[in-house]
Parts: sequence; C-alpha cells; structure tokens
Amino acid sequence: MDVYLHLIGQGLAIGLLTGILYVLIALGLTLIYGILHIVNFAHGEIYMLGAMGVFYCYVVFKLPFAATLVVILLLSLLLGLGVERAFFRPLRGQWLQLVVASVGLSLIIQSLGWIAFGIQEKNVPSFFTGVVAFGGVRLPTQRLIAAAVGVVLVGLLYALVYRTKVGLAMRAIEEDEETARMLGIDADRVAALACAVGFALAALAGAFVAPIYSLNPGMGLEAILMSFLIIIVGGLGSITGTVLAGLLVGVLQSVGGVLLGAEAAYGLVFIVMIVVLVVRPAGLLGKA
Amino acid sequence: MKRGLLGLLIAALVLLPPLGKPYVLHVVIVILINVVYAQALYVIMRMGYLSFGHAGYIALGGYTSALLVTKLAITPWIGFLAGGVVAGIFAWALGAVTLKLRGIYFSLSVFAFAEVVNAAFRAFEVFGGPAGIAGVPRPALLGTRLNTHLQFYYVVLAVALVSLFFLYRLQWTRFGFTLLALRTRETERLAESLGINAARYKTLAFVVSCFFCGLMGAVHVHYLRFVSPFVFTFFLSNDLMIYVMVGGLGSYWGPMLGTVLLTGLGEQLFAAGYYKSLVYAVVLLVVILALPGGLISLPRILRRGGARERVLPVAADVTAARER
Amino acid sequence: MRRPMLALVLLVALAVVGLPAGVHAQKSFKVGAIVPVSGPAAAFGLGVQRGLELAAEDVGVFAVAGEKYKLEVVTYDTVYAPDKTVAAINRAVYNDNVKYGVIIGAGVHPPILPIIRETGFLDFAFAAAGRQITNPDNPTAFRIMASSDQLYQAYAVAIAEKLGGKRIAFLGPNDELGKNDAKAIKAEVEKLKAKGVSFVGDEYYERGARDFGPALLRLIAQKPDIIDTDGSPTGSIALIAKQARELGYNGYFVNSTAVLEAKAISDIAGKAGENIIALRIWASPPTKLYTELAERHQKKYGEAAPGTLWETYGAARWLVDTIVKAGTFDTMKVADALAGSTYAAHPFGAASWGGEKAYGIKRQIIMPIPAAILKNGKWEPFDVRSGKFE
Amino acid sequence: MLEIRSITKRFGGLTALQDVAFTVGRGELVALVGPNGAGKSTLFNIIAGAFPPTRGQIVFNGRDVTGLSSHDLARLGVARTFQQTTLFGEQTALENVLHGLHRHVPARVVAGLLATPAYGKEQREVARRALGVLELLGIAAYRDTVAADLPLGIQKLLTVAVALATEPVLLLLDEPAAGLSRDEATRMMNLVASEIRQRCTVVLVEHNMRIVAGWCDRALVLHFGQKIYDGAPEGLTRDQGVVDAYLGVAELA
Repeated sequence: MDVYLHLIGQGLAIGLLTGILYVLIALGLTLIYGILHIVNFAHGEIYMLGAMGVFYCYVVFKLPFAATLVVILLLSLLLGLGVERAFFRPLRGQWLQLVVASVGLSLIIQSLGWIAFGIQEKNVPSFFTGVVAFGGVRLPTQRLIAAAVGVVLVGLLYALVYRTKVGLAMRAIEEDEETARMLGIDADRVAALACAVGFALAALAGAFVAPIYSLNPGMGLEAILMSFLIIIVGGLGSITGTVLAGLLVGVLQSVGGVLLGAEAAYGLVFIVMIVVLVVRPAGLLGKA
Repeated sequence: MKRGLLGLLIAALVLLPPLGKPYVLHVVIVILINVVYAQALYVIMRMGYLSFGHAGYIALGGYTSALLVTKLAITPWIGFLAGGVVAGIFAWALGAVTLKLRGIYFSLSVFAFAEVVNAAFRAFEVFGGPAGIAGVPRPALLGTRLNTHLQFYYVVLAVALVSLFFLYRLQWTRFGFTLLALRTRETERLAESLGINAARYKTLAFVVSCFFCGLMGAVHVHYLRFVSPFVFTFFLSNDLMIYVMVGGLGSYWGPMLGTVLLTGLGEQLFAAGYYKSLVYAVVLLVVILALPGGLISLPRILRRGGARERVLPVAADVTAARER
Repeated sequence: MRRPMLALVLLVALAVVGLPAGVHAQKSFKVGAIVPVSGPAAAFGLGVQRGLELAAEDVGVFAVAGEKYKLEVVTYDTVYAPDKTVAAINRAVYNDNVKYGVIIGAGVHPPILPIIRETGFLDFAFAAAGRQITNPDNPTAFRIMASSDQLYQAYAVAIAEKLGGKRIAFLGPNDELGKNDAKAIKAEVEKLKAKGVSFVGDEYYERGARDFGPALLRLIAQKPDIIDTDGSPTGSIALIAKQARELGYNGYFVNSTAVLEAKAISDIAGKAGENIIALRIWASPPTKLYTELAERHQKKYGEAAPGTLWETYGAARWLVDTIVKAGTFDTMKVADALAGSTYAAHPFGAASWGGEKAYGIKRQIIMPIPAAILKNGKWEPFDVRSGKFE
Repeated sequence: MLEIRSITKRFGGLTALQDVAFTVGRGELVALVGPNGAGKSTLFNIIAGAFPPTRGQIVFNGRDVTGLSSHDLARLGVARTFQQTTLFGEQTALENVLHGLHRHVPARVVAGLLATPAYGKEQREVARRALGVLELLGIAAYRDTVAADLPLGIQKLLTVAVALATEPVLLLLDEPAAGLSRDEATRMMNLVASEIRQRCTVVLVEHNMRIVAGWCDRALVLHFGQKIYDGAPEGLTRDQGVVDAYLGVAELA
C-alpha cells in the first residue's frame, strides 16, 4: 500500500510545482481580462517568446542568468505597451473585434516564430542541476527554484494590485470603467500598464519553463489551452480564483496522472471544468 | 441587380463543373463546404456570440455519419441528416447551459466542449481512437457510387445550396429578425420586456447553427472518406472565425466573400503552412483595424465617401413600406 | 476615407505575392514532398525535402525515352493533418501532374490511399506502421524506411540476449503512432515469454506534452529495466530520460522511430542520457556517402541533418535509376521494375525490397538496420543482428 | 386591475420597500412619486418583473404574478420602458417598433423560409402597423434613422412607441420626461394623457411635481420605502407628511 502513498506524495509535490507555473501563465491572462475585458489569445505566444528569449540570451549570447531575466522583463513590458497601443486601444469597447484581433496576433507571432527560430527543437540546460529528495519524494532543484520565484511573483502581483495606488486604479476600472474615468483615473494609461504587466508575467513564466521543457514556436498553444481551463474554473478576472484553480489543475493532472494515467487525467481536468461551468458559470470566485 | 448576379452565380456553379479539371473541382468543393460552415457560424456571430469550438460540432456530425455508415451500414444520405441532428441535439444541451453566459464565457465553454469531444473521440476505441475511421464510403445514387470528383461535387453543391437558401431566408423570418435584438445585455433585457424569451431564441439559433455544421461535417467526412480527431481541430474553428470577420458581419454575403477569398488565397500558399496563417492573420488585422465592417462594407464605403454606415441586415420584407 | 483605401491596396498586393512562381525552361520530372514543413513534425518534413533536393543536384540531367529531364522537387505542406494531405495530393496529381512523391505519416495515409489507388501515384511512404500501407491493394506504395514490425523483430532479439532485460514498459504519445507501436511491442514481447521477459505496463501522453512526471511515476512503480519510447518526437525522448532519472529510474531506454543527435540529448538530459538505445542512429557512419551527405547538409542549410534525409536521398536516386532503365514514367511499370531491383549505393548500405510473407507484396525496403547506444555523450555501435525479414 | 399587497424588498441590510400596498384601476394614470432613493424604481422594477419582492404579492387582473419573468409578464400585457432609454441602437426606429410588435406577429417560419407571396403581404401589413405607432407618437419622419443617431427627445418617444407596440393592458413608464426640455416634456405628457391613456392603464415614475400635478389623476408618494400618500395630486401640497418629506428636499415648482 505504501507504494501508492509514496506515489501520491510525489504526484502531489510535482503537481504543486507544475501548478505554480500554470498560475503564472494564467495570471497574466486574468489581469488583462480584468482590466481590458478581453481574453488575450496571443498570451501563449508571449510565453513562447519568453522561453525563446532565454534560449537566445542565455545559450546563444551567453548572458548571465540574471541579465537574461532583466532583458526578458524589459522586452515583454515594452511589447505589452506596444500591443495595447497598436491593437487593443483602437478597438476599445468592441469586444468581438478585440478577441478576434488577439487571435490574429497569436497567429502572426507563431508563424514569424517558425520562420525566425527555425524548426529545430531548442533546449536550454538547467540553471540548477541535481535533485532534492526528502521523505521519499524526489524534486528536481530547477523546478523548485522556478516554483519559488513563481510564488514571489504572485506575491508581487498581489502587492501591486492590492497595495499600490495603481492597483487601486486597476480594481476601480475592473468594477466600472466609466465611473473610474469620471473620478479622473487615466484608464488608458492603467490599461497599458496592466497589459504590460500581463505580458511580463507570461514571458517570465516562459523563461522559467525553458530549462524544464524543450522549446518550439508552437509551444504557446498548450499554454493557452491550459490557461483557458484555469481561468474558467478559477473565475475570470479574479486573481485569487486563478491561483487556486491553477494549483488545483496542476495537482489534479499530476495525482490523476499517477493514479489513472495521463490520458484519463487530461479528461478528468476537463470534466471538472464542465462541472464548474454548469454549477457556477462564473467560476469559483468569478463575477458573471 | 443582386437577384441577377445570384442567378448567374448559381447557373455557373451548376453548369460549368463538367469542364473543370478534378483539382479545380476539389478546390470548389472545399470552398463550398467552408462557406456553409462560415454561414452557419455567422448565425450566432450576427447575434454577438463568438464560438471557438464550432469544429467540435462539425466533428460530431462527421463522426455520427461515419459511424452509422461503417458500423450499421446505414446509407450515407441518412448519415448526412443524422450528422446534423446529433450536432443539433448536443448544441441544444450545451446551449441551454451556457447561453445564459455572455461574452467570453460562452466562447470559452464552447471551446472547452470541442476539446472534450475531440478527447473522447481519441480516447475510446469504439470511435476509432487516434487512428480514426477509414474507408467511409461515398453515397450511391441510382446504383452508382459517386466516387469521382464531379459526381460528389454535385452532392456537395446540392447540400450547400439548400443550406445557404435556408440560412438566407432565416434572416427574413421573425426568428432571424428577433436574433438581432439580443446583441448586448441591455438590448436583451429590453427584448425580454417585449415578450421575447431570449434564452430560448439564443438556444434555437445555436441549434440551427450547429445543425448545418454537423450536416456539412458529415458531407465533408464522406468526401475525405475518412475522419480522425486531427481533422476538425481548434485551427478550423479559428479559420472559420477569420473568414467571417474578414468578410464582414454586416451582411449575409460577408462570410461568403471572406471564405471564398481566403480559401482561394490559402490554396496558393500550399508550400508552407505558416505562410498561410501569417497571410490570414495579416489580412485579418488589416481588415479589423482599417475596415471594421469587413470587406462586404467596402462598396458602400467607397460609394458613400467614407460614411461609416452601421450595416445591419434590414428585414426588407418586414419593412416593405420602406423603399430604398 | 484614407484607411479603407490603404486596406484595399495591401490586400491586392498580398494576393499577387501569393501567385506561383515562373515556369522552368527544361523539361522537369516533378517529385512531390507531401510532408509537414511547419508544426511540431516539421523537422521530418524538411529532411525529406532536402533529401530530394540533394538527390536532384547529384542526378543532374538524365534521359528517358530520348528526352532530357531534371528532377524538380515540389513541396506541399501537410502540417501532419489528414485533410491538408488530401488537399496536397489532389493538387499534386490533378493540377501539377506530379505522379511520384514521398509522403510522411501513417496517420495521414488512410484518406489518400483511395486516391493513390485511383491515380497510380507512386508513394514512397515514410511511415513505420505496417500492414495498412504496404499490402496487395496498394501496388504503387513503397515503405522506404524500416517498418515497426521489422524493427521489433531485430530489437526483440536484442532485449533477450544483449541487455538481459526482463521487464519491458512502454511510454509514448496517445496518437495513432504511439498506440500502434505499443501493440507491436506487446506482441513481440509475448513471443519472449519463455525467456522470462514480460511486458509490465504502457502509459500515454498528449503529443507535444512536456511533463512526463505522472506517467513515469506509474511506470517506474512497476520496476521496469527497459522503457520503450517509440513514436515519441525527438525532443521528448531526452526529456523523458531526464525526468525518469530524476525519479530514480536507471535502466535502459529504447527507441526505434526517432532520430536523435547525441549533442541534443546531452544538452537536455546531460548524464541522464546514458543507456539510450536508438534503432535509427548510426554510431559509425555505414557508408562514405552517409558522412558526405551529412556534411553537405550542414554546409548548405546551416544546421544538423534531420534523420529522414538519407533514406529519402537513397530512395530518390534508386527511383531515377529505375526510371532510366525502364525508359518510362508509367508508375505501374516503374513499380514492378523497382520491386525487382536492388540498389547498392543506398547511404545505409546495399538495399532491396521484401515483405511478401509479412505483407503479401514486395514493397518493404530491406537494408542494414542501424543501432547505437549512448555512452557518456557519444553514440557507440550496438550490434543488433536479427533474422531475415521476408 | 393591479393589486400590490404589502410588498417588502430588502437588499442585504437595506430595506428599500416596507409593506407598500395599493391598487390601480383600469384606465387610471397613476404617478409613483418620491425623492431619489425613496424606492420608486425598486417598486417599478418589481411590478415589471425585473426581480421578485422579498415579501408580498402582486396580483394582475386577479392572477398572482409575483416573481414572473419579464417576458411572461409581457405576454400578459404588461409593458415597460427603461430609465436609461434603452433601445436597439443599431437598428432604425421602425425596426425598433417591429421588435415591439413581436408578440402580435405570427412566427410563420415555413412561410418565411419559402418567401410565399402571402408572407410578403402579411409582412407589409405588419410594417404598416408599426408605422402607425410611430405616427401616433408623431415621430414617423424618423422611421429610417438608426436609433443611436436620434436626439434624446425622439429616443424617449421611441421607447414609449416600442412599449406601446406590444399593445399592453398596463404600461409602466420609468421617468418618461427625464432629460427632456420643458416643451418636449409637455408634448410627451399630452400624448400620455390623451392617446395612450385611451389604450391602456398607465403607471409612471416621476419626481417632477409639475408633471405629476399637470397630467396624473392620482399620485402615490413613497418616502424611505413606505407609502405616505395616495390620492389626488392637488392634495399633495396640503398633506403635512408629504411636505415634510418632500419640501425639505426639492422646491415645489
């Protein structure tokens, strides 16, 4: 019997680590939805660009790890500001056009990715090798570090949204944009910032995933599928909801995978989502 | 003027094919199939609803017909109808639950549904698992099995013309006209106060849309003589959405225009997949930003000198009193 | 008013760019590459495309029934999707009158086999799956790589004798490739029951997935000493090895479908890559031509050659030789002539066709089967002598 | 015709309405009056079926309709307008009224699909009826203008036209004169008190005393969710309760 206990323990641990990565990706999406009221389809591609960024900075140009992260952070913030200004702002208010535009954006980044990065799978050696084992559970150090940084990033986001003036402005816009504008909040500036932070979160998530998985320009699709799942279950626009749902999906997939097999686990996660949709259409903590 | 043009087009579609080479027929078949998918998707997009999972209903229709024909030896003609009906039933079931949701919630839930449908087809052997179902026969007519491109072309044309006529006329019925009243949350509340049961109308619209997707999906599978979970994927839902948006939501002819242009363009870029999606995406963004009404609004804009007219299908028959 | 005009001009420009390029002066013998050149399986597709291009360079101008021809490669991107493959073969056969071509993917063959039968298109299939393609109904379909049945016969012997492996497990993608390979391996391992070899479990993952933790945990709980990763894409195998070592597995990995570069594996898995046995890798180049092609590819395309290059090159050269000898482009006649012939200059070594007993028709290429084992970052020969494959 | 039996409505801790009860007879023109936040809109929305009361009953023509959805109520002949002049912004005035006629136009799906001549004739008849409603409100000239482009005054008239098109027995008007100039308000109220009043019973929400006194036969004043006056508008100025509640807030025009 203890074999299964050990397995579940291991599955739980890996599930939490993977869950934190899912949270990072989905958080960017939720933040952008909360403020700009669109689900950004190109989010998966930003995650991919983050991962590719690490490959080119760290592996090709031999930048130190810290410098690589800073470069990726800056580039993703700039990209976020640019995309918001060029695509999202002109279409402000037209929900249908905004979502379809983000689909177009996703296709462009992906196809340019295939052309620019070529078809060979890229790999980034782990920054931290080795395995940490305790209580029969073996966890690769690289994932532990990535998860730890993930937790820090989530903490920073909470601080930004709930502790700063800008965060207050963001929450005001999320409640009621018209009133917020009347109170003198420059909604456009805050929206641009939210989009930039959203992009940065996705890119950093990509950066931390780079050494764990192998990279190709199409990796954004899995990330966006998983993020959709998570924000449906967690509740659109709710940061806490996304964090809970991300961890839940990570653990469910991992423990489910251990007990029932990877395929059944994938199906299980979808069934949970359909149930949540039926019982609480707005998701666990979402506002319909 | 428009009646004449339409008559000419249909005559060409019926009379010209015998002269065309098989490849030209193949391209026209693919365009006709995509046009019906796009027009079916248009029924709910015109109502302000965006679906990322229509490929799921197309797959349902295709698999239903493939299974009925290969496992129970039912004639494909029944298989086509069954494909539409089954897709309609699933649409009614999901619609009742998700159509209360607005905006992105609905789109995501339909998307999730399509992923579950595909995962189910892949997981269970009874649906043929990942290999799918091969050897799906073409329908037979008066004893001959319609295997050549020309023969099956007329099957596709027949189903397409019937579907497009039905979807066109639907707009001028009270049902089609009422769907326009449900575009936003406020107008929906106003419609409710006028005695319109918004939920029932939206679900019916979703059922009609998915019925035609299922029907044409079945025809598509019999054309390929094969179906697998990798044929009707998320990318097909994407492409259909792009065809409708590029063509334009303002008029019935918009999605048709978008589909013909982009499928035709897509055929030229056969050498590399990502060039095709790059071109689709660039055209999409150019149209969305510079031409919100879609390509169909171009003639009106050019004639009027830039007046951005809100182009929405007017119930011409219902307002016959209005001469224009 | 300005913006719509801008849109109109841009659209017209795009439409023009799309039109196909000019016409070749010399008569050309068109060979199609109906392969994925985008999407996850792009590496395989480009290997075929470039294999044909290198063969076209070496073949130069050849004469058939008094006319001069050059080999022209036409690529149709299938993105490994069934409906796109149908579109590609329709365009090739009916529009570009391409009668010969290399087609990748067992999964995409079912919808096009009827068209191949109707038009007599000579299909060089790059698909491991056995009976479905090479059978008497498809006289013009040849498999130009070792089939999974062929590989397992060779590999089954290796397990029993060389590795002394007793408990075999399988981990592969949950698509048609993975599921078929698992069935084939179970059948082969059943035959070794007498030698105490048993099949202990099979797990599947979403193709393109990255995290194999859960599936590996279930497998490792069965204490296997060999994990077969057939059907897994190149990138995944190194990841599987790394994640399995992290979870405490230190047995062998065997793969008979993917082509792995030693450097790529050590990049991802580092030391964890030890003891991977690959049935499609040459530890030491089998022929001078093999090395030449690898170097020419690196020079011409600036990256390491994908694994499908050599088999495509060999098959293309063999095809042109046969057509010149037969003096006709008629696919049925060429097919019969090809089946009866042998070809000594194949990059893998002397090649011929076989498979009457296994498939009922001589359409399976018979050539030396490569095998190598990864030892501290380098491929070392792993001598796998197997029985004849009829 | 309409009985309100001790309606109470609590939103969490806040009691918006406390035991409000009154009846409206056929053909009356009643005004719900009260300063902002007195509960007029809440009561109005409860009657219109937007949301159910916490306690109490609504009886319409002898039938208990408490908690019935707005589209079912509409089928029984209750029509309403919205405070924020909600219209089908992307469609023309005539089309807006056509949606109002929804209940009275047979579905005719088959005839519609086959575009039979009878269907065409019937639709033209429906269009004429819609045009008639626009003429009644005197805004027929705007029939082909898209609703969003209409001036506010005309939009207000259009909202009444759309509600009237459902041929209701009871018409609920939510501040019909709000945002209108003095003349436009006068024109609106003249229409309400004359043509509209002949067709159906009218209950309107209004906080402008001039309008209540000028046109309504009965005023019902709410103050902090309680009914403090129910009688002729003339008596309003003399009733001490109303004066305390009201004069302290707004000047008596």
